[in-house]
Amino acid sequence: MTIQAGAAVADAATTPPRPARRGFRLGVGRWGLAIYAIIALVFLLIPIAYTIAFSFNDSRRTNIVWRGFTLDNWLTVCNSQGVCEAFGNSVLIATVSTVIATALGTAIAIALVRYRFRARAATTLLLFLPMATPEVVLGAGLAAQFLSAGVQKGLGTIILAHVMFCISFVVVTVRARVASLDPALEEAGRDLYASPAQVFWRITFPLLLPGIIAAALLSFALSFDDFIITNFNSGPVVTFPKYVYTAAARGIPAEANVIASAVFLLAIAIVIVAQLTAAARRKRMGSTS
Amino acid sequence: MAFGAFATAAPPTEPAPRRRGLIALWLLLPGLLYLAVFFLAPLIALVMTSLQAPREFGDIGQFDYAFRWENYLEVLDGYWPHVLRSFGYAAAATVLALLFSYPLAYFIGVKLRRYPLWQALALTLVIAPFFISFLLRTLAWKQVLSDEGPLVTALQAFALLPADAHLTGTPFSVIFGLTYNFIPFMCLPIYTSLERLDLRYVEAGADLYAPPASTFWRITLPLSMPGVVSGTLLTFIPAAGDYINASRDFLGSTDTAMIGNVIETNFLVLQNYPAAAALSVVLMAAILILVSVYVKRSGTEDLL
Amino acid sequence: MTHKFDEAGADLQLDGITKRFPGFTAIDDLHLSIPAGSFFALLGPSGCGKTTTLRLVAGLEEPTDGRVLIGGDDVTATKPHQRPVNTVFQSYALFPHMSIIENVAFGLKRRGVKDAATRAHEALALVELDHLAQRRPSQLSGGQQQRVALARAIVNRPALLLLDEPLGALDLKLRRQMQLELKRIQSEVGLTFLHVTHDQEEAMTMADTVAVMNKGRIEQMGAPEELYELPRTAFVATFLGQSNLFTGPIATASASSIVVDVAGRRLEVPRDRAQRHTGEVTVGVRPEKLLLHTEEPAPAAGVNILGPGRVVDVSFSGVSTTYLVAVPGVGVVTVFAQNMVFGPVVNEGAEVWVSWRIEHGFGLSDEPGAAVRFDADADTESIAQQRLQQLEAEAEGA
Amino acid sequence: MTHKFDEAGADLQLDGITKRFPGFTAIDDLHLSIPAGSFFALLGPSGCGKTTTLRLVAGLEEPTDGRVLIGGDDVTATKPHQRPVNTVFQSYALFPHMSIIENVAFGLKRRGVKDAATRAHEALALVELDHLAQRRPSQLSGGQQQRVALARAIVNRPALLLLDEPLGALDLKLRRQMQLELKRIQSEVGLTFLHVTHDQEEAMTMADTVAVMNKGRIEQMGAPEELYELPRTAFVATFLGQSNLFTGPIATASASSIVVDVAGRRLEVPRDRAQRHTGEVTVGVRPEKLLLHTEEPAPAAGVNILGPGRVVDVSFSGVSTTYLVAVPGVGVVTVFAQNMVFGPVVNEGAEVWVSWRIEHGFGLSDEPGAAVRFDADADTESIAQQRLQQLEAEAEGA
Amino acid sequence: AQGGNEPPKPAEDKSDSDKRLVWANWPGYMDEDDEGNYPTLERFIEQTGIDVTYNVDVDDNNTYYAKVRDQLALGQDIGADTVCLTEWMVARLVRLGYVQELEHDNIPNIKNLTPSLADPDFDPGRKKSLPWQGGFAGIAWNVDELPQGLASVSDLWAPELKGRVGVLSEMRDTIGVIMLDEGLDITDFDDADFEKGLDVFREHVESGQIRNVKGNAYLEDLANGDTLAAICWSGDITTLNAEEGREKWKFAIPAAGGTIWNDTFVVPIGSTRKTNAETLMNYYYEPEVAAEVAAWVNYVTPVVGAKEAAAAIDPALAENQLIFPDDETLSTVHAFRTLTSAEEQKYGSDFQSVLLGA
Ligand SMILES: Nc1ncnc2c1ncn2[C@@H]1O[C@H](COP(=O)(O)OP(=O)(O)OP(=O)(O)O)[C@@H](O)[C@H]1O
Ligand SMILES: Nc1ncnc2c1ncn2[C@@H]1O[C@H](COP(=O)(O)OP(=O)(O)OP(=O)(O)O)[C@@H](O)[C@H]1O
Ligand SMILES: NCCCCNCCCN
Ligand SMILES: [Mg+2]
Ligand SMILES: [Mg+2]
Repeated sequence: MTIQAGAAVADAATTPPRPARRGFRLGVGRWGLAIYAIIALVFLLIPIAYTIAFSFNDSRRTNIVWRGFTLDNWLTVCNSQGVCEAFGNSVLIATVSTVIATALGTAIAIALVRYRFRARAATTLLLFLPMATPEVVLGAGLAAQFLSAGVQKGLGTIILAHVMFCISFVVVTVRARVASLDPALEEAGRDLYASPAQVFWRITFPLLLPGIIAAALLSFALSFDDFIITNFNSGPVVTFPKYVYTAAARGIPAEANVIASAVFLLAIAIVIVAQLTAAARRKRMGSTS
Repeated sequence: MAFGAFATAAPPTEPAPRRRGLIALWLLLPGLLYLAVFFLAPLIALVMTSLQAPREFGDIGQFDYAFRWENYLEVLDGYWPHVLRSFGYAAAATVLALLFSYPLAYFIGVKLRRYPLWQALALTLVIAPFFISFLLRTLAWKQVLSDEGPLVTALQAFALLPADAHLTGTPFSVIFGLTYNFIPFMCLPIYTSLERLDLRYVEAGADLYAPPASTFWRITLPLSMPGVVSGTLLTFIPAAGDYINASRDFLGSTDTAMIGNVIETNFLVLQNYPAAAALSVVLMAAILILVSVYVKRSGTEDLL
Repeated sequence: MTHKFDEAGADLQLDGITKRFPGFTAIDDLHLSIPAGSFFALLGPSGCGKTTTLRLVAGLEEPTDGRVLIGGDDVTATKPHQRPVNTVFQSYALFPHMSIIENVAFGLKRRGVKDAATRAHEALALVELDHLAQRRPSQLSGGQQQRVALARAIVNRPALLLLDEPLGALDLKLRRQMQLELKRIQSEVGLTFLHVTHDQEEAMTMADTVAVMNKGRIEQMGAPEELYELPRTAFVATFLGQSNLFTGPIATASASSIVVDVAGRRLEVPRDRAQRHTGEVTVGVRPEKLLLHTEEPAPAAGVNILGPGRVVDVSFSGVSTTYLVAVPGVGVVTVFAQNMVFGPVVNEGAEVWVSWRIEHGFGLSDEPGAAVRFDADADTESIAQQRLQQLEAEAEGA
Repeated sequence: MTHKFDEAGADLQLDGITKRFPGFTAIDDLHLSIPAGSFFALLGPSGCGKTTTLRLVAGLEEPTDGRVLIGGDDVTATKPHQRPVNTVFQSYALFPHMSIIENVAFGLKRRGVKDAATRAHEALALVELDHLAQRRPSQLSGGQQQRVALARAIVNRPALLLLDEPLGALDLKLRRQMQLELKRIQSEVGLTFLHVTHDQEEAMTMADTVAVMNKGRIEQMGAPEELYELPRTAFVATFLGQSNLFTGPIATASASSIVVDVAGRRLEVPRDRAQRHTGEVTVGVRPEKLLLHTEEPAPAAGVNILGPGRVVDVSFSGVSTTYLVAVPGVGVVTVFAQNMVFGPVVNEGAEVWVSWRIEHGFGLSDEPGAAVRFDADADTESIAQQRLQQLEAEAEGA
Repeated sequence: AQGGNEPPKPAEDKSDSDKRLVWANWPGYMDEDDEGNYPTLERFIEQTGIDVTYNVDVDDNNTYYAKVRDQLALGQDIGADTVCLTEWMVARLVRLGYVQELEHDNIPNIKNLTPSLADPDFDPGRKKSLPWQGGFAGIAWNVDELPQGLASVSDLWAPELKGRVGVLSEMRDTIGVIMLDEGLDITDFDDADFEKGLDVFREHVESGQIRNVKGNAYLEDLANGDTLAAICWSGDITTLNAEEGREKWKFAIPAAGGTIWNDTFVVPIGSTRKTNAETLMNYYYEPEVAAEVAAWVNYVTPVVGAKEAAAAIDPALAENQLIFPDDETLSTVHAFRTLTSAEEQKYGSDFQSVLLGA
């Protein structure tokens, strides 16, 4: 279509004013998504709200029916048999597994991005497989292995199992970070008289840190929340999910809700504090300009 | 933000690999050895177990090493509906989780970019389910969805659900549970992709006459594909092997049993280890085949 | 909504456009009118609002106030994809998941053009990249990417093409070649080009009209020669090319000229080339208009003479040689001399005089005392200033 | 291992350096010697191996063959952190997790220098960024980042400073200021600078010695004027500034000069300014050395004359005006004329002659028929070529 | 994974130095006060100084066995020093050598063991096991929803109960009461009889009549209303009602008869605290203690003299047929016959196939 510029100019006078349409554009597009997001987040929180609410239930042995509000469950969490012990075990297992898996996985991630070696494809497959293997298979396979090796199941075997399935997740998480790390930075470090070790600790490591922290958090969460693999490999040791599973058969005590709620609230608090500090720092930085 | 990093977005520029040799070896060796001992070896043992035969005159749960490949025929014959059902449920849950997560991830990753505090908070709420035990939140849903729970009561009050119908123990509740439980695994990788999405591409699309929907399909979505792919994998794979949601003690019933439940029953109740192992191998193989086809077709092969 | 894809360009009019970001006014009541088919260059220091202006025109940013008219239509409320405008982005913004040819064909396909592929190939051929059509953007060099961005925009033959530093990544040689090409496309197809650049030479050689922008406002606008030869503010005089500026009180003013007293020397400027005729005034002259003399020239009507001074720096730059002459009490004067012969005409340390014809001088509108200020990077400015002062001091001492 | 941190610079010698990447030879038997305290500029098209050369010197890349000597010591096998060399990276490579001051102090701290902080602040003050010392790199503009990179390297007073396009991100004005500053630091401290740039003017104004690199080899090297006035190859003649090139067989050759027959016109070049004296030869002259005549000049000894031709393009670029003159049978000739007066001397379409003094011509060493080729972007070259041919054809037709 | 060929060796007893004991048991199997404490157990701890950890860990015989079998096969600690499992499972443990021999000298009160239970075929002379509680499997219903009540297993198949019926994952109880309802003899049957019972079961699972099949967790479905009626264990309903604070559910032995079973103490092979376990058994074989437990859990006590002791607490208690069944009651319940391991494998897997919907 060809329209003469001149003709178009002539139309200018008849062009209607515009503000009304702009208001509409602001309205639906922007708020529609926000409203959806709020609803979605509320939906995600339903079972959490339920869990928190029932941590205040004045229950007896089962915690299914609302029987009234009480703070007792919170005040005497550890009175209920095994809850706290199970929780303690879970924290211990998750911490140790996380440390080991993060160290092993980070090393692999660095090697994968920065070095070309022959078995690269095989290595990648070996790392992908555990993520592609259903937990029942992992749990059952490892359990059989421990059995035939005559290993006594307990904290040790749980940790061994957890490290196994966390490594891959750590590698994926850290790898993305390593790949986005500009090698020129390490070169600049070397150029500025830093020895290889100094380059690693002063440049590579701090720059990977956010990725490593993310990997560690993920690893912790996966370990802390794992039931299936743990169930196959824990022997007599009770972890928090295992406790919940067993307790589910006879009604979960409100103390379990208390623990779960506490973990949740703590996590939220940590994030908020961290973010507020970061925001404050940003603000401070900004104002020095 | 913490969990953000697990999208397997192809790195922008894989720097030229330098120096081979010892350092790489030392970095790789501990982790790979670990996986060899605690993942590969059990896997091989599992394959061997899957070929075992019952011990002659043995008690329940006693088997001997053999090469009884009929185990595979038997489990496939007996349980093929469960295999199909598992993949069906997992696929449904994956699609639902994707539909649920994408707009949410988009909102958090793109719209909240300018408000880091809100972004972090919203992200925390997405991963919040991680902090409440998987089992507890599933049980919570079970209570919410139970016949005398608020949802059924309300639906029946509005005659949206027949009076004798229920939600728990149905395929609906199992798929619902799977969807819910894996939403964080879907949402986070997509978020990561979108959070890195360079909005200038979207602007360039608009500049080149693509209306918003077209910009979404041709630019935003393809650019976030790595996140979508890793999200769908992180949802589909564990969902296909899950046995908690479909368990009769949680959201399932007898007609919702998935392959994970079959494996669990054979392993834990019937002490039929070869059958459990054979099923595990079948499940894994099926997943690997599906995943590799999917990854090939979605064009994000550099998965890990 | 139908698009207008004029084979000829459309004219652009910005009507009192203001753009405020939270806490920052990027564009301040901007009025601009670019006739159809012209090549308009927007010049200005980093952060002055050039990109923002282009984004407002493309519809990627909504103005806080004012109207945008393209071809006479008010498009202020129109979405970007509905505007007959294409942009070559400062950052290219090539779609990384599409091949080069898909990138170039993108706009055509969105508009349902039938022979999109053929046209895209033609456009690629135009930027001499058709042999790379199947590659991904990441497989191209920066310069090649920039050319793809150009092809992707040009292929749509938009009524108005916005170019945001489209040649910034190219080396001088390639840059000059692409300039020729751009200019050819523009004049052949008759599109309207709005070109943002920080390369003044580029702006001046290519554009019909050049606007110098500073802090969200157009400081001066006109044909390149006009702008260059008669800058109205110190900002324009120093941003667009170099200038020797001298400030002093008006000594005498006649109907035809004004005379400024600069440290006892009288510098004359034609009245119609001076913006202000009273008080403290800054006058200037371009370095290439100066003549170097090794002996004191005889005073002559129509010529300003400064000197004696000492040559404090001689630097060869190929086509010409730059001489810095420190004139006590006046400062350092820059002189360009085309290298019509080999080697410098005078050497460092020589005593020289400079002269220029009165009609080459210009008088600025700046208020006395209001320092020439630059936006973001003003601080580095002072480095050079210090250096000059230092040179001057040395010269004085010598 | 002790470092040498000379208050004065060290000399650098590259001895038959070759660098092969898998399937690609980036540097080919490179010999280079840079005396201590000099400012050496390396110029060349994109991808010719400049950055690779710098990386080899810094030790960030190992040569496939050859030796690197700094201050006479063979450092080929030495690790980067042990070499008294610092680099200002093309991409800055500022540490994003450290503040500006920490970045600058990094090298000093690694060497255990005591008053690292003080010195770092001094270096920052030098680039006028001390007030931003506490910021993170991401909070600075591109130009500011580049200056930090400079400070980070300079603060170490390395014997040898490698600069990889250190001013690429700055606009012209800022760039010129930083050039002055760099030059001052270099001459004050007496460091040896190895400066990579694609800005020829920058190279020529700043460097003592300029080397033009092409495809991994040094094509020509020398003082800026020398290189500019007497290029030895077509590559150098066209890469470093512009040139008018004419090819033809030798008509006559005397002891003092050679005469080339170009489409029937005889162009004379002094024998000592010509690389080859027999067969098909390419001769050239710089555009600023040409004079435009509106009437046929009388043939005179010592002057080459071409014409009549027609002015096909006049473009104003501030300091000077560029005229393209199409001479039938010869091609398009480019003429620069400094704008000593307002407006063009002649207008498009005018009939003109061009002349230049014989001693301004040069004869190239290129084999006849071997086209002037450029590395990666050779293809765009042809765009301009086409364009010229087109103009020429038009002129011919007229 | 496979059971070892050699039966494992019992662990060395360290009870003298280690005054602790872990006891794994089913839910609702211990007397409880309002604070959730276990009075009889606290008294035991006080008396003997043995620190008992009471774990409510058993929901289902099979799943519990699955959890511990690896350790049992290796002779390792399973996390419990004594556990109460149902006789047929105890029979398996005895057969495989997974339990320790009891020192009757440490359990003088064994004299109070009901004579009919003293010499079972799987453990002649009770050398390795000792009954804890017995009970019946029958039917229960929600009185609010089904005021008319239920009389037989067939009543569970009424259309209005579709999708609201729960049954036990304990094959012997669920198939047992169904077989009885079909007029079959569960003390003596063949494969065909079993098939008949299973077919009925399968039909109602597939039709959706049966909502869920669970271990002891069936109580939750009753509590939250997912099921209105269920095949269940006798004493549990009393406990559930106690919690609800009223008689919301009722239990009955079906017209065609219920099953009877015993849950039995054993000391797993890996326990190092056998003597402590024996001391505990001895304590719970005191008639007074047994009566106190019985009064709360409402299961059949194997302790002679408990009835008298109960009468002393509350005469009505002594008449409770769930605790002290008379011959008439006992004539309505039957014990599922012992299965060979081949039968157990086959019936078990058939039953599980139904549960898996296969
Ligand atoms: N979203 C925003 N919020 C706040 N300020 C902004 C925003 N976008 C741009 N600005 C500011 O507006 C001013 C103009 O920016 P613009 O990008 O138009 O500059 P420019 O002239 O294109 O500079 P350059 O030559 O560096 O590209 C800058 O000072 C910038 O900091
Ligand atoms: N690791 C590598 N493997 C293969 N080729 C490489 C590698 N690094 C560089 N090259 C090639 O070596 C040549 C020289 O690269 P170099 O970076 O030195 O160019 P340059 O002169 O600095 O270019 P520019 O001006 O674009 O920065 C290029 O053609 C490049 O493609
Ligand atoms: N609440 C205690 C239930 C005990 C059930 N024991 C299982 C017996 C299986 N026949
Ligand atoms: Mg810009
Ligand atoms: Mg380079």
